[in-house]
Amino acid sequence: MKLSRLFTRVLQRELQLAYRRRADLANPPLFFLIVVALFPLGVTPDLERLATMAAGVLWVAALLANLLSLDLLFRSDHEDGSLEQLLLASSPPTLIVLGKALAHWLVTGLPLTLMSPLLAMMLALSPAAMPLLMLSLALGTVTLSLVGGIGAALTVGLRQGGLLLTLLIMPLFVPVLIFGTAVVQAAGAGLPWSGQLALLAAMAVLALVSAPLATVAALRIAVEE
Amino acid sequence: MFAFDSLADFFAMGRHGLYVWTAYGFAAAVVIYNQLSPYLMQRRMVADHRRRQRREQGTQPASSSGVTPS
Amino acid sequence: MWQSSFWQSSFWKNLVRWFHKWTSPKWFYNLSRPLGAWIGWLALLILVVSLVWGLAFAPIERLQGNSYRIIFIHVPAAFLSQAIYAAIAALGLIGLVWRIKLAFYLAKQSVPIGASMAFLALVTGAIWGKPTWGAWWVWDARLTSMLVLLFLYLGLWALHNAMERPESGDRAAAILALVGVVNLPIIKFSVEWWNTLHQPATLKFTEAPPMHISMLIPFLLAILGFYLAAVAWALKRTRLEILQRERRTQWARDELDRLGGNV
Amino acid sequence: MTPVLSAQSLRCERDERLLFDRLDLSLMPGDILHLTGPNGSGKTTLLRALVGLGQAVEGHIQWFDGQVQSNEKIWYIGHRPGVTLLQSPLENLRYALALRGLERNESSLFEALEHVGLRGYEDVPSRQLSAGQQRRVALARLFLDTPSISVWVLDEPLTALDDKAVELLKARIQAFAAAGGSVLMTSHHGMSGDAVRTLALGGAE
Repeated sequence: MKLSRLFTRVLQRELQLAYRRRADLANPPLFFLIVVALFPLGVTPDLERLATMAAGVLWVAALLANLLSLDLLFRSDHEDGSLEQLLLASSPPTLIVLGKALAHWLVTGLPLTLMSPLLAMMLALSPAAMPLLMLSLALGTVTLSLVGGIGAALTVGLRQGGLLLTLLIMPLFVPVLIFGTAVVQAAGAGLPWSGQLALLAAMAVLALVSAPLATVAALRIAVEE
Repeated sequence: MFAFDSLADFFAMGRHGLYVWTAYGFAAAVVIYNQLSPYLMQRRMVADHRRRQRREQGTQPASSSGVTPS
Repeated sequence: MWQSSFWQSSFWKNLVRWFHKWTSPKWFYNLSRPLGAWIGWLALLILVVSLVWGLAFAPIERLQGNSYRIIFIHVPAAFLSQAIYAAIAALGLIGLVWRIKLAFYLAKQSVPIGASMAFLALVTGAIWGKPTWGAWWVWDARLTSMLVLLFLYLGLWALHNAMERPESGDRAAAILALVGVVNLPIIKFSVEWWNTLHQPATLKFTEAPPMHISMLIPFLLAILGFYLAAVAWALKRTRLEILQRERRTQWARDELDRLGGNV
Repeated sequence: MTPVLSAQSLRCERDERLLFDRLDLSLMPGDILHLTGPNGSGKTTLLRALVGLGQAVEGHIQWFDGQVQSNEKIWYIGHRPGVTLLQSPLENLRYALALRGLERNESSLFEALEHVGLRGYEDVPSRQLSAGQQRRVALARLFLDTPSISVWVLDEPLTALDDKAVELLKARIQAFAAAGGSVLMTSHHGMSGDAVRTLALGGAE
C-alpha cells in the first residue's frame, strides 16, 4: 500500500473519530467566542479602542482555544493501546502523526479561522484586515497543531497532563502569536505585511518537517511510562 | 581606588542605594539557595537511606524464620 | 584505508575506553568530588573579588549613576541562564544519541541552576529598570525573552517531576530541551522584532557605552565567577543525582553511610 | 536457517528489582515460545522490549537477519489491544491492516470477524461490546490470510475469552506455527503441542 493511501486512511479515521465526538468539537469555537465576547465587557465597549486591540485579542483567544483541544490529541489512543500500534506500524510513524496533526487542524484551526471574521466584526477590526486575519490564523494554527502535538505527546500518559501541556507549549507559541498579530495590525494600518506572513509560513514549514519527529520520539516515551 | 567619599556614601549609592542593594540582596539569596539546596537534598537522601536500611534489617529475620511471603 | 586503521588504532581504542570510563557515573562521582571543591572555592574567591570591586571600587557611570552596578550580577546571570539552557539541550542530545546516563543526570540537575539564574536576571533587570525607565517592568526585548526562557526552564522541571520513572523524565526533558533550543533563537528574534515595532528602545544597558577598563575587569571577572560557581553547583547536584539513581548498589550505600556520618 | 528472533544477555531492572539477567532466547520458524511466570515477573516488559516498545531491557535483540524492516512481519497484540471504542469492529480491523500496509476485501474481513464470533456485530460501535468481544476485535486479524506476516507476538491473548474461544484461538495458533509461522506469547493457560517451548521467568525468586 502506498504511503499516500495510508495517510488518507489515517486522516479518514481521525475525522471520523472527531465526528463521533462532536460534542468535544464544539469546545474550541465556543471558547473562542466567549473569550472575545468577554473582552469588551472587561475593557471597554468603545469601538475605536477595541479596534486597536482586536488583532491581539483575536489571536490570543484563538491560541488558547487551540491549546484547549490539544490535550485530547493522543489521549484516547494512549488509553486503548492504539498508540502502540501506531508506533509499530510498517510505515514511518511520523507520517501517521502528521495525518493526526492535519486532522486536528481541520477540526480546530480551520473552524476558528472560518469564524474569526464574525468575531472580528464584534471587535470592530478594520475590514481591510479581515482577509489577512483569516490567512494568518490559517497558517499560524497549522504551526500550533504541529508544535502542540509535541507537547501533547510529552504529557499524554500523565495525570495532570493538560495543565503541564500549557506550561510546556505556551513559550513555544510566542513567535506565532507575535507575527500573527503583526500581520493583522500591519494590514489594518495599510502597511506592508507580506514579510510577516512569509515568516509565519516559514515557521509552519519548519514545524511541518521537524515537529513530527519530536512527537514520535515523545510518544515512544509515553508508551513506556 | 574606593569610588566613594565615605562609607555612608557607599551605602547610599547616590540616590540608587535601594535598587543596588536589593539587587545584590537577591543575588545573595540565589547564591545561598544554590549553595544550600544540594545539602538539603543530601540530608533527605541520607534519611531515606537510613529508613530503607532499617526496613531491610526489620524484614530479614522474618523471612529467615521460615515465613513464606505470599 | 587510513580510516579503518585509525578506528582500530590503540589511540582510538584508548580514547573510547577512557570516554566510557569517564562517563560511568561512579567514576565521575569520585573524580568530581575534589574537582568540584576546587572550582567552588575558586568561584567564591573570584565572585567576592569581582563584586566588591564592582560595588566599591569601579568608578561611577556617567549616565546611569550608581545603579549601573547591578550590571555586575544581571549580565552574568543572563548569560549563564542562556548558556545553561544550550548546555542542557546539548547534554540531552548526547544522552539520547549515545545513551549516556551521566549526560542526562547533568542536564537534569542543571535545570534548577539555570532557572535560578533566569530568575535573578529578571529580578535584577526589573530593579535596574525602575531608576532607569521609571517602571519596575518594561516590555523590553531582553527582559521579555528572559521571561520566556524562565517558562521554558519551569516546563523542563515540571516535566521531570511529572514522570513516574526518572528514565522517562530524562528522555522527555531532553526532547523538550531540543525543541526549546531550536525555538529559542526564533523566540528571541520575534521578541526583538516586536519590541522595535512597538517601542524603540531608548537605552539598552547591556549594550552600555564602551566600558572603561576599570569597569570591564570586574565585569569579566564576575562573569567568570558566576560560570565557575554554576559548574561547582552542577557537579555537586549531579553527584547527588548519581547517588539517588544508584542507591541500590553497594558503593552508593557505602557513600550514603559516609555522608550520613556512620562509617 | 536464520532464526526469526535471537536475543542475548537480556537484563531488566524495574523499580529496584532485578526481573531477569543474562536471559537468552531465540525463535525459529514454526516455534511457539510460551513465556510463563508469576505476575510482575517481567513477561509483558520483555515482550514489549522485543517488539521495540520501550528501552527498559538491556541486551542484544535481532529480528530476522537484522536487515529487514521487522515491523511489517509482526502482529503485536498487547494488554491494551488497540481497539478504538468509537469505531466498529470492521473499521478497527481495516485500520489495523492499514498500519501494516495491507488491505483486504470486505468479504474476507467479515469472514475473520465471523471466526471470532462477532457475526452481526460488524458495524456496531465497539464501545457497546463486552470486554471479551472487544478483545476478539483485536484477535480477528489473526484469522485473516496475511502471508506477509510471519510472527505473532501476543500478550495474554487468552484472557477474557470463554472456553470455546480459548480452544479456537489455541488451535489457530497451532495451525499458524504448523504453517511455518512463529509465535511469542504469554499466557496463564497451558499450551501443549510439539512446537511449544516454555520459558519461565521469575523462577529464581
